[in-house]
Amino acid sequence: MIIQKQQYTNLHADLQRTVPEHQEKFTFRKLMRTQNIGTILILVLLFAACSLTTETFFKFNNIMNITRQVSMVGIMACGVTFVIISGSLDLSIGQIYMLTSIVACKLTHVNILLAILLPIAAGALCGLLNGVLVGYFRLHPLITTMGTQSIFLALGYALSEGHPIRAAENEFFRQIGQGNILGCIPVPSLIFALIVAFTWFLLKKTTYGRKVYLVGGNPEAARFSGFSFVKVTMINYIFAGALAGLSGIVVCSRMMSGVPSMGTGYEFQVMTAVILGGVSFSGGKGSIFGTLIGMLIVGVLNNSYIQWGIPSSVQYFFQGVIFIIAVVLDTMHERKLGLVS
Amino acid sequence: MKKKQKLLLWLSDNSIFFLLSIILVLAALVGKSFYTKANLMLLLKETSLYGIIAIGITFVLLLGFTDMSIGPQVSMFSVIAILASQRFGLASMVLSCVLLSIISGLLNGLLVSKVHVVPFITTLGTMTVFKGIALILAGGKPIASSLLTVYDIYTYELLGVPISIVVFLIFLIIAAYLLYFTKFGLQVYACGGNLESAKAAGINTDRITIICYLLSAFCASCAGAFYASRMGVGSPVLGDNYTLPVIASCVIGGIRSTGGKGNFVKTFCGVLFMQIIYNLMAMSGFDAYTQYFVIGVVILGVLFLDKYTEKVQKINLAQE
Amino acid sequence: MKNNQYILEVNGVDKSFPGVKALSQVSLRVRSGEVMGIVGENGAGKSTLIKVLTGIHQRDSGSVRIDGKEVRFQSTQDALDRGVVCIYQEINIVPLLDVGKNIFLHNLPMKFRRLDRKVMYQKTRRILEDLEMNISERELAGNLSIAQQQMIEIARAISRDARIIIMDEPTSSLSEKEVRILFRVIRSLKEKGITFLFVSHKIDEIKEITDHITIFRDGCTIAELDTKTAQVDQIIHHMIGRTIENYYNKLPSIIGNVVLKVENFSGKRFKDVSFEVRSGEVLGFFGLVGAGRSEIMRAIFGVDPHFKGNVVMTGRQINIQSPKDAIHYGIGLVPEDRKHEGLVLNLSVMINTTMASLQSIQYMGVINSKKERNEVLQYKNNLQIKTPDIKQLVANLSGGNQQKVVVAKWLMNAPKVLILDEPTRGIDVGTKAEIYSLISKLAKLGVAIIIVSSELPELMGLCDRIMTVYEGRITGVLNVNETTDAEVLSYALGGLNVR
Amino acid sequence: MKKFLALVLSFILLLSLLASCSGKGETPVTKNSSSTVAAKDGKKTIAYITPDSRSPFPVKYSSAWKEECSKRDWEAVILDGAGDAAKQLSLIESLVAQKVDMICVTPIDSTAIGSGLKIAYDAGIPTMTVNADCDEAFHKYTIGYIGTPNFTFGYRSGECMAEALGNKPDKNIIICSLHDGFQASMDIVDGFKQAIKDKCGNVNYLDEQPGKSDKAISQALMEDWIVKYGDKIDAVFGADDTVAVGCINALKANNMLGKVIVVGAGGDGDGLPAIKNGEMYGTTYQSAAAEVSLVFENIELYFAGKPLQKEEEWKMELPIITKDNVDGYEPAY
Repeated sequence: MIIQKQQYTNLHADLQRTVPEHQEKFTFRKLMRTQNIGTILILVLLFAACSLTTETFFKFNNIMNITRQVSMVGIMACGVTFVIISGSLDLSIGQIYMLTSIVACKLTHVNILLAILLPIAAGALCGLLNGVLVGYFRLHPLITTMGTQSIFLALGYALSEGHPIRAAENEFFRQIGQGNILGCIPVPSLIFALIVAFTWFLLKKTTYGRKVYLVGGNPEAARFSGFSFVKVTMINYIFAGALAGLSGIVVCSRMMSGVPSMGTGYEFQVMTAVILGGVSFSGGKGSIFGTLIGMLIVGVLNNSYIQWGIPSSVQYFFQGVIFIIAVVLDTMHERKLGLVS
Repeated sequence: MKKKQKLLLWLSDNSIFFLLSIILVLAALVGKSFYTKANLMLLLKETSLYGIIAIGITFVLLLGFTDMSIGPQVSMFSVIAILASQRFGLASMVLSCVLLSIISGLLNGLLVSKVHVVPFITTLGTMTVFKGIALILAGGKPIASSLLTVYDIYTYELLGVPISIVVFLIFLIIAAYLLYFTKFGLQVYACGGNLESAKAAGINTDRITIICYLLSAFCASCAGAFYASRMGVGSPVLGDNYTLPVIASCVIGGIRSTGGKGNFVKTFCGVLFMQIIYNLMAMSGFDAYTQYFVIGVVILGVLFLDKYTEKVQKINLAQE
Repeated sequence: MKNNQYILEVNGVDKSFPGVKALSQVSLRVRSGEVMGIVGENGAGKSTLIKVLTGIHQRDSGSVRIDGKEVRFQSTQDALDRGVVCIYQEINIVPLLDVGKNIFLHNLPMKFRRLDRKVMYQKTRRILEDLEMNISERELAGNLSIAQQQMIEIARAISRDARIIIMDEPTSSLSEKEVRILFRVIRSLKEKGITFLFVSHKIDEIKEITDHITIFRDGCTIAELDTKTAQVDQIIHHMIGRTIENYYNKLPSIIGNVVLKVENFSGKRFKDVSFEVRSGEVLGFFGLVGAGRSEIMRAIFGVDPHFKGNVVMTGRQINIQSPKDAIHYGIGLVPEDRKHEGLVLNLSVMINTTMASLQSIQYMGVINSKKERNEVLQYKNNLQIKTPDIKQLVANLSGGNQQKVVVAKWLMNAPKVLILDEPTRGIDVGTKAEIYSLISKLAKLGVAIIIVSSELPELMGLCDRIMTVYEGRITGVLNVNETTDAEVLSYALGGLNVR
Repeated sequence: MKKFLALVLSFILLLSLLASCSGKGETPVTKNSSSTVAAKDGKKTIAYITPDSRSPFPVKYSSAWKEECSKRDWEAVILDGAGDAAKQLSLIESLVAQKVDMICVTPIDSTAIGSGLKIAYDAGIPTMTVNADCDEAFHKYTIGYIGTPNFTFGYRSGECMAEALGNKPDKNIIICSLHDGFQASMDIVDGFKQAIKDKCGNVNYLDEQPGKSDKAISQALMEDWIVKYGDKIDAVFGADDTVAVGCINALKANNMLGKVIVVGAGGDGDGLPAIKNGEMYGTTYQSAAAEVSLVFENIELYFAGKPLQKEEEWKMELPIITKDNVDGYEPAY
């Protein structure tokens, strides 16, 4: 016998007392309830401070500079957001970025199309390795990606023999990293924007994004609802790797060269952005919007160092303090809202 | 039968001992001059320096937490040690470090326990802060000590055994004692095993957390002082690449990163294992990138072995 | 010990959290050496009172006296010092430590500042013997059964020489047999003059073990009854303010043809299990905890692997490798452990509700959020899920409502077969009733339902047939109308005549 | 119990290791015994410890090293300091343990290396500092120093810059250094400033930030500087050609190339083309190959028992490369 779906929904029709759905009014309190309000405030404050104290900051081309500068790390951050939300970690991302940019540089001498496609594939491949190790074999993410990190580093050397690799001249390829749309909007920023839009859609609107959250929030429950931790984790790593590949291409075309020394330390920049975006390593929390905010904070900070002429040794301290303040704000805010179980 | 299983279980639980024996045999075959007194001595000295850091972080790992700021702490304290030695002479090197380690330890501990920030995130933040402080104190470049006696601490020998090894052993024994014989030790295991129930059992988990971070900062400071005395220089970038290897050695040694499992024998073996790898690498005469490759592969291999033994364990438990 | 003297007096205690008034003018008085039952629906304020008594929360006003002396606990430690111990529903043992250490975690026997293992294990041995438990004091607590772990907690309480032991839902995860042991222990401790506050939803247990009953509703103490004279419906009436006419309202349903057929199914913890469920039928699985009931269901649902045997669904044989397949064939499983297997606690009600049926609300992988929202709201209203907003985190819901979310999750998937594993564990009477009626309504609809439970009355009330499981084998198939509790129990305890 | 067993086991292991090392190695060999080591067979083992194999110049240096060794069919041992001054020390110690014939090292830190040199000295193994030198205090432990100090290196670039500025004072200069907390980076910049001071008198340094020898970073920095200082900028010094070219990219994008003078250091495959097409004014050329061959000449001298060349004999000239003479040079790396 076939049971209509309606019948399930109306089971309790008899004792149905409609519980009033309280109205979604936009009030200041509601605003204060939005997630990672802490980081947003910090961004706004930083922005205001820079604009007020220096006349050079709040200029169109400076803002464009910031967006361009964050784009490369930002593209990676979008991918890593997926990985971290699903409860894993990726320290090897910086090396993937380096490796792929070298691959891109080498390929420009062969064929531009390959130079654009293969690095992404290569990045995905590196991601696959991580994914298999962490997802399928359930190895410890931190240590595993630390291991793969040094492996990718080695591959980078093997490819470049430790020397800088120069890209072949090609106008189209050059445009990817250095061109402007409408003469004012940098192509990297545009790519970054597109990636943000795409990943945001993927994470918020699609079933896949839902799976990522569920697997991150509670793998066991996800399994009981028919989602596999292994699959999601592997796809996430591959996706992150591919995006690293993309940003590798961008940087390659921006610099027209690649060196094995350039990836180091990027993983921490990426993680800083993602964490500022409000992910928690217990998994199941975080958003692309947050990551974007985090990335912008990093960008504005770096810009402000120059604007205010802060010596480099002080910058670390400064950044660290900002980071801690942001994180503490978020944590307290969430506890207040009872968002932490 | 049951006895046999129990033994198997224990063995699979302590896979690091196999690893160690295997690598020691390999070393004999590969490393031309591995089993020379000088080299073994060097190996132990390296182990002792890394080991001192590892001891500290083991406490944190046993809680199921982590401390990404350990490396920058080492460099920060190496700088502080040199500054102190120039101001107040040799004795103040270690002293000032130990005193100041209280602050850095408290910072981590309080943020994690009282403010409830996720440990990994907290220490990622403090990592940057400590690096900043180191750079500011050192004025952005390594600072050399003016007095030549600065080397004496590291080169001092007790009955022909370098002081760093002696200190390391003393720390190891004290730590093992703390963990095995005292209330504190058991409480650490309890918190690591299950923080909530530990709380419910009336343990002051915040206190334990803070103490553990203090201990890890303390060990970092001692290591920092040793490095400073070894080089006669306080370098603000020295420890940047120490954090992950140290954590890795602990995990490889068998400290369960989710906490509650492991002991200092394992930490020691883990660190020794990694150091032997590095030592063999140095002798092998591979190019830099081959070395990176090998080390990466070794780490993954060890993780695999751990996973495997875990499986064996699970099966046994099921059979029991 | 003078029996008229009150060991614990709570007078007019108020406690309010931002937004809610959890306790208002709560009072209760307990004589030393008696068992006071505390009943009430979830959110009635029982757990808040416990937290106040154990020093986790501080009361706003009112007084708490122990032996007539006013006390105000700032921390759990204070409470422990005064001999007030609480054993919570969630087992609080450290799985990686052995039994002895677990028991003496808080007050380890020390000998010149060193942990004195010898003494510790001796003491442990003695306590375990008192509790008639034959387990090694060096066994890892993680390897024990839930019941044993609970005993460990009681042992811990004793080792703290507690005078007032508060038990929150102690029997929720115990099988019949283990409950007996627990009660025997409680009685013997009672003789020793230890006082119990016994919080439970199971009225029959309350009737059996307690001397007096205090009833909570909406943060107030409604009544204190003498157990001997109190009537069950009277208690329930007090609890929910209304009387539930026939508790398990079983509706007559048309039992159709076989939907799910399982043939000599074997797995890790069970062997040669064969049974069948018909559409509109409610099939009960009864047995001791650890008899392998849940394992069977997990295997059918594809969570655990099965070695041999096959599953036939509406006539055609199906091969279930993972829950994904099971869901695809229209099977749903409301798991035993809600928090870990059923829900993602720090995600919203909406996401949790739709998580098993994303297929139905998506188009080419894109979620239709409007549709999703509407469907969820429907279920929220139908199942009376009490939450201000479907964006609310599930973690902030009461146990009953959480369970409703899990049920809703499967209803959305329009299952042909719905398996419920301990569906009413730790759920208050009101919600229980709702879930019962829900079940029979589903049956009426023609859904084949399998209920796994260790509460015999529940099964007797709801099911058409009951299968008894003993050590991984089906020991009996009984028709509810032609059987008695005694018979079912005897089969469940290993009586062997299989039809 | 088992835990305790493990404890005991590992302590036995540890003690046995200790016992085998007690007395700390053999009695120090005197320096001249190195010749006897040489005598045992013609094949020598020459070790080189890089500052950090992750950056191009040391890599070039090591490959040159290998070539020179294979010419003389000696054995080359190349170890990576990985930017860690402490690691360099332990590497020296392990080389001592391997009893190589000669240890050459490019110190990451001139002071930190000292104790390592002393150890080698005590063990009777000759050491030589190459490319960068150690402090005076430790010269007594080494057989000498060959190379081009980072300070001079920077100084030459400074001279080049001064020439470009027409030795006029009061110019606005921006410096893009390499890494925080590394001596090499500091020395180059100090040398540069010294030269400017000598040639131009006092100038005005707008800002100084680390480019981390990463083009992406230095380019980002330059973009910000352009926004901040705009036309004020007269000249930019990149502490190596990589960062210099990074800055050039930024300038090009804001078409300020003509207005701003850029000077780099190193003369690598990034820098020379930039000079050729007039984007970069000039750079200092540092040839790894030439330096290494010079090093090996002196090593041979040492093994022959002769004194090393005096500094004024080998004095490596660091050619300044500008548009005029650029065609005469191959990229240094």
